[in-house]
Amino acid sequence: MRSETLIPRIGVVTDIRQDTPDVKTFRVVGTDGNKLFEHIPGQCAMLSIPGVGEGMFSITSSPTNREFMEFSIKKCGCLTSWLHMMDVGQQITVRGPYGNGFPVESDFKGKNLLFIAGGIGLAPLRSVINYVRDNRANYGSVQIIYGSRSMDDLVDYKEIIDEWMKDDGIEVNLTIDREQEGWDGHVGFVPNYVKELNPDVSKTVVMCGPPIMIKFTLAGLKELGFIETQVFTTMELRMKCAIGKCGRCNIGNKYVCKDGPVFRFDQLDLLPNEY
Amino acid sequence: MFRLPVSKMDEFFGAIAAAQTLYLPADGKDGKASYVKWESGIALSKALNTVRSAKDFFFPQTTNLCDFNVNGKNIEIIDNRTESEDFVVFGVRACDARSFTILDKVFLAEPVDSYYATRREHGTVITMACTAPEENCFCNVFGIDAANPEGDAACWLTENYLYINPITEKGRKFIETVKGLLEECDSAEVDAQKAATKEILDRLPFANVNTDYFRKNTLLDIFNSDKWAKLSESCLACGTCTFVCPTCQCYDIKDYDTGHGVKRYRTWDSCMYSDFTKMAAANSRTTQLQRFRQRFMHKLVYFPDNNEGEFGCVGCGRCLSRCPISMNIIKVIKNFGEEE
Amino acid sequence: MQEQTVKRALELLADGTVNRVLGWKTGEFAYDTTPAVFTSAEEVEKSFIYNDFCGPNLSKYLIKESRKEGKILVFLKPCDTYSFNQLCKEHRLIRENIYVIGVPCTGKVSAEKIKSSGIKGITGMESDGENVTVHTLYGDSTVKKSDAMGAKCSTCKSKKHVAFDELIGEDGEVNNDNARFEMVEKLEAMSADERYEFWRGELSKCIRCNACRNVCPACSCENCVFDNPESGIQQRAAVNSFEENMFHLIRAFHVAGRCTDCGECSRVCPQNIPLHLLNRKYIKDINEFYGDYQAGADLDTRPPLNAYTFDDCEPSIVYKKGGNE
Amino acid sequence: MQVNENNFRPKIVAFCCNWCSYAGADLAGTNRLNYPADVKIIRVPCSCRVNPMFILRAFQRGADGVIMCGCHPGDCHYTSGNYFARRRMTLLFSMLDYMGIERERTRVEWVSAAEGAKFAATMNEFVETVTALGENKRLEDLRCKSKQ
Repeated sequence: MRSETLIPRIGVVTDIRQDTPDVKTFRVVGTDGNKLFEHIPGQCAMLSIPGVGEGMFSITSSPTNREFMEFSIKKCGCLTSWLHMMDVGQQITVRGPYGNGFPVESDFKGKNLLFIAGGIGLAPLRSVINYVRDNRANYGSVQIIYGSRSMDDLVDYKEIIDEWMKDDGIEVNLTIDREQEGWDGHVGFVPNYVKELNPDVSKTVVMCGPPIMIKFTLAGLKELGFIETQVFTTMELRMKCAIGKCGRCNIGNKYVCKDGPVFRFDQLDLLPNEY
Repeated sequence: MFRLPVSKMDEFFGAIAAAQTLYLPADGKDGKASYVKWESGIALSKALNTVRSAKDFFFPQTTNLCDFNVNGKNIEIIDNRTESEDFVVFGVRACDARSFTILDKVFLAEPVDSYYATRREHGTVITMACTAPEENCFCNVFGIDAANPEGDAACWLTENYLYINPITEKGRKFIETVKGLLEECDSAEVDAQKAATKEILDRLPFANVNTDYFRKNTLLDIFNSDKWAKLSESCLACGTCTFVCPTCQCYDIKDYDTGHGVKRYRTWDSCMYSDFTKMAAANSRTTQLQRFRQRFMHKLVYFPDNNEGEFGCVGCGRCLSRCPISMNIIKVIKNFGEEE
Repeated sequence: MQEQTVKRALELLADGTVNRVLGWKTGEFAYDTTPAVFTSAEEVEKSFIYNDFCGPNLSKYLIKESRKEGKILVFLKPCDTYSFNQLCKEHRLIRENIYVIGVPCTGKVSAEKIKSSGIKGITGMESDGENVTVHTLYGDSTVKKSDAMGAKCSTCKSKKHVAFDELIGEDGEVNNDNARFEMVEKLEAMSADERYEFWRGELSKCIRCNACRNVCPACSCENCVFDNPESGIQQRAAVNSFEENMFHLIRAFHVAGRCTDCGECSRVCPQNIPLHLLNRKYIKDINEFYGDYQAGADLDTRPPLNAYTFDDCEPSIVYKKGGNE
Repeated sequence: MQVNENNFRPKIVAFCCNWCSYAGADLAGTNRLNYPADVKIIRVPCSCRVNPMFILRAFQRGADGVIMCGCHPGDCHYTSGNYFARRRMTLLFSMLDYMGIERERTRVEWVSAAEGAKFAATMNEFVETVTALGENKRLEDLRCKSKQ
């Protein structure tokens, strides 16, 4: 019998970290204690709890991490609620990696990078950011603009403060939507903050967040002189097979699971606005 | 080319069934044809085509993908796939035969779908030329010749003889297994039948339906056309067209908890259903217009874009005769074509 | 009939009584008419049709249409008016936004029925009320109209319109003499094993396309129980015989007492499952156990499953009924 | 599954209304009246709460017989619940019968809180009937049959 990608493998949850009130990060390894598979930053995996459901999640750890994979998951539906109830040691099923991933070895190479994220949108970018940090020589400057509803909702806050901010050549700009006690950073929405910061138009932009943020940030970037060919994003739609066969995650003739999830905005311009 | 007298058809089926399972269209109690497993006494249907398409043989309505045993925190995955047995599907029409090559482009593309592949490898498709196409037939619009079908071997049924011509290696192997009953012959009678059928095919009501619109215009122009609203307004959002369609292959994956384990199924799904794209947080197609458009865009634009211009329709006419409100791909194609 | 309906549609559009017309639209052949909303006189003139081939029941479309801006004109056949009334009774329609014209019906021709009699390749049809002339790729033939009607019309229960704002033509009579329970009785007289075999044979053909549910004017729930992911029965396709049985049992049960017997479920079934036999069983039982009841006949009686009397029969009555063990 | 005709034990699901029949079952217990352990009671607030789907799902999950018990007509805690239930179940059972499913597998009995003896007797009799009918085959879901 030939191998079948629809039949998953077993992963063991070895660590669970509560990032924000509704986001947890899960560390997953195979039953033999090793990493389940290699991936490219931006690729995804299908996680499932038999009997509950299966869903596509981006792998938030960097491929440079040789020991395990991590998934940052926001609680919002049936499956994710179940995942949030898990304890360490729980087995789940994993299959992947799926999708194209970010062009870290081509388009991004040697470029100055600007990451823009909103809320849980940081999850898929974390993989790229850490990949870039681990291969620092291959990339230019890195700027991260990250916003969330409140201070508590900033995903990976500890890692941002303790690691990213301390790195040379990485500039991190954080913002939250509303004033909050104990927060002395910037307050305001991401799109406005991006305009205020006025990043250099030579930068390659990687953006992920809620649709409304994407819409306004993209408009803002264009005002600043950015063009669509230098802005990348990663998408998500309902998926069942993750291999471009079940027929539901398409945007026009492209399947998000197979041809995406990473798209450049000029590619999206040629596709229907149905996402 | 080989032939056998019509009087020996039963013997012929018997010989095939002795070696492997044989399926062919037979008339049911309601007078409608459907594929059944051949047993002695079952006669080949004279109907033009079956109500359900022949895709069931390779992509059945439900497939058990795998099972799980859940024990506390532990999960055991049970891969219960088996290699398909050899089988023969006899009497497939040209349209359905072409639908297999379209399904192949989806399921045999990397990563190969092993459930489909094993059935495809072990199934021999014996096609049957049409002699009396009906008003809903439009396979010729997609370059299919109903009088000269594809498949592993093709058959022509005349008054006295069943002619059979192997096309692929699998077809030649099949001929070997029933060689004793066949005699070699020339193709004179078959050629005459082809010519007679062609004459009918040429005067079918939809013989000249023009699909150029979908080639000449851009994806976005077609997608954003305001015609979709009118076309989709009476759609009931049922899945009839999808499920009788030989090329519709969208599926859903669902788990069923039996109380002592979990079975994971793949079932046919329809883009016409409201929860087809429903996610926990949002739904990318919330109106019937969007869902209706998706189905036809997929067949007429997206699929050709990804497959060297081949349309995702074979013109079998099932959706035409089955749609509860008689809205169908022909009406869509014609409606868009009118503009020109 | 065609001229009169078009004339009234144009008049009502012109004088502003309505801004849309819900009717039937011509198709590629005589028989494949599609329900459509016409918004202009040109559209009506171009493709509005009412003849012996306009089978679809339009009343369910009104749930959505009556919630749109302005008044809509709808043409309803006698049996459609029962569905319409039932929907009004359940407060699913906004009656003020609807203008109903009752159109007479002498039974609708079913292309499916004609095809099953062996006539193939139908490219056109004409009906003079008595006979249907069928044009095919392989020559013309004539069928008696009574032989060309589907199950829905051959046992017509009423030619009377129970709801309308105006009528075209003469109103008909309720036909209590119909033979619509004949097949149900035949089944009841069979043994349990035979009945089981019969229904397995029929229901195993089901492909779960949901056409029966989606076309049914009584199935007007905003969210169907079979679409509820929490229910554990949200199966796209039945995996085994149990799921086939459950879907059809529950579908019919959910419309019991509300089903007007319009016959759309059987008409649309791509697999020709006689679904109306399930609905008619409920209707027959209700009539026998709780007194005659015709859903949709009026606006004020309580549906039988929303009512009770102190001396209703006990469920054990089922054990005493016909059919051997 | 190996079924030996002689020691077939049916699985019975009994939906009992909270106010009468469940108390009736309780009384049967406190009075030490015997009824088979094959009967699994599901307490419902009122017999009217029993949806036809409950009955079908019970069969799907492996029940060989389903019985519904409620207050006697006229005694419903909610005044009229059991009257509606009565109509509903009559129609459902009739339909099951119409589809060829053995009608003796389904039953409705009215059992009051004082009728412990009736409860036990009903259950004994029902279990006997279903045992005689054998395993539920016509409304079974093979996937749910326990592995043995």
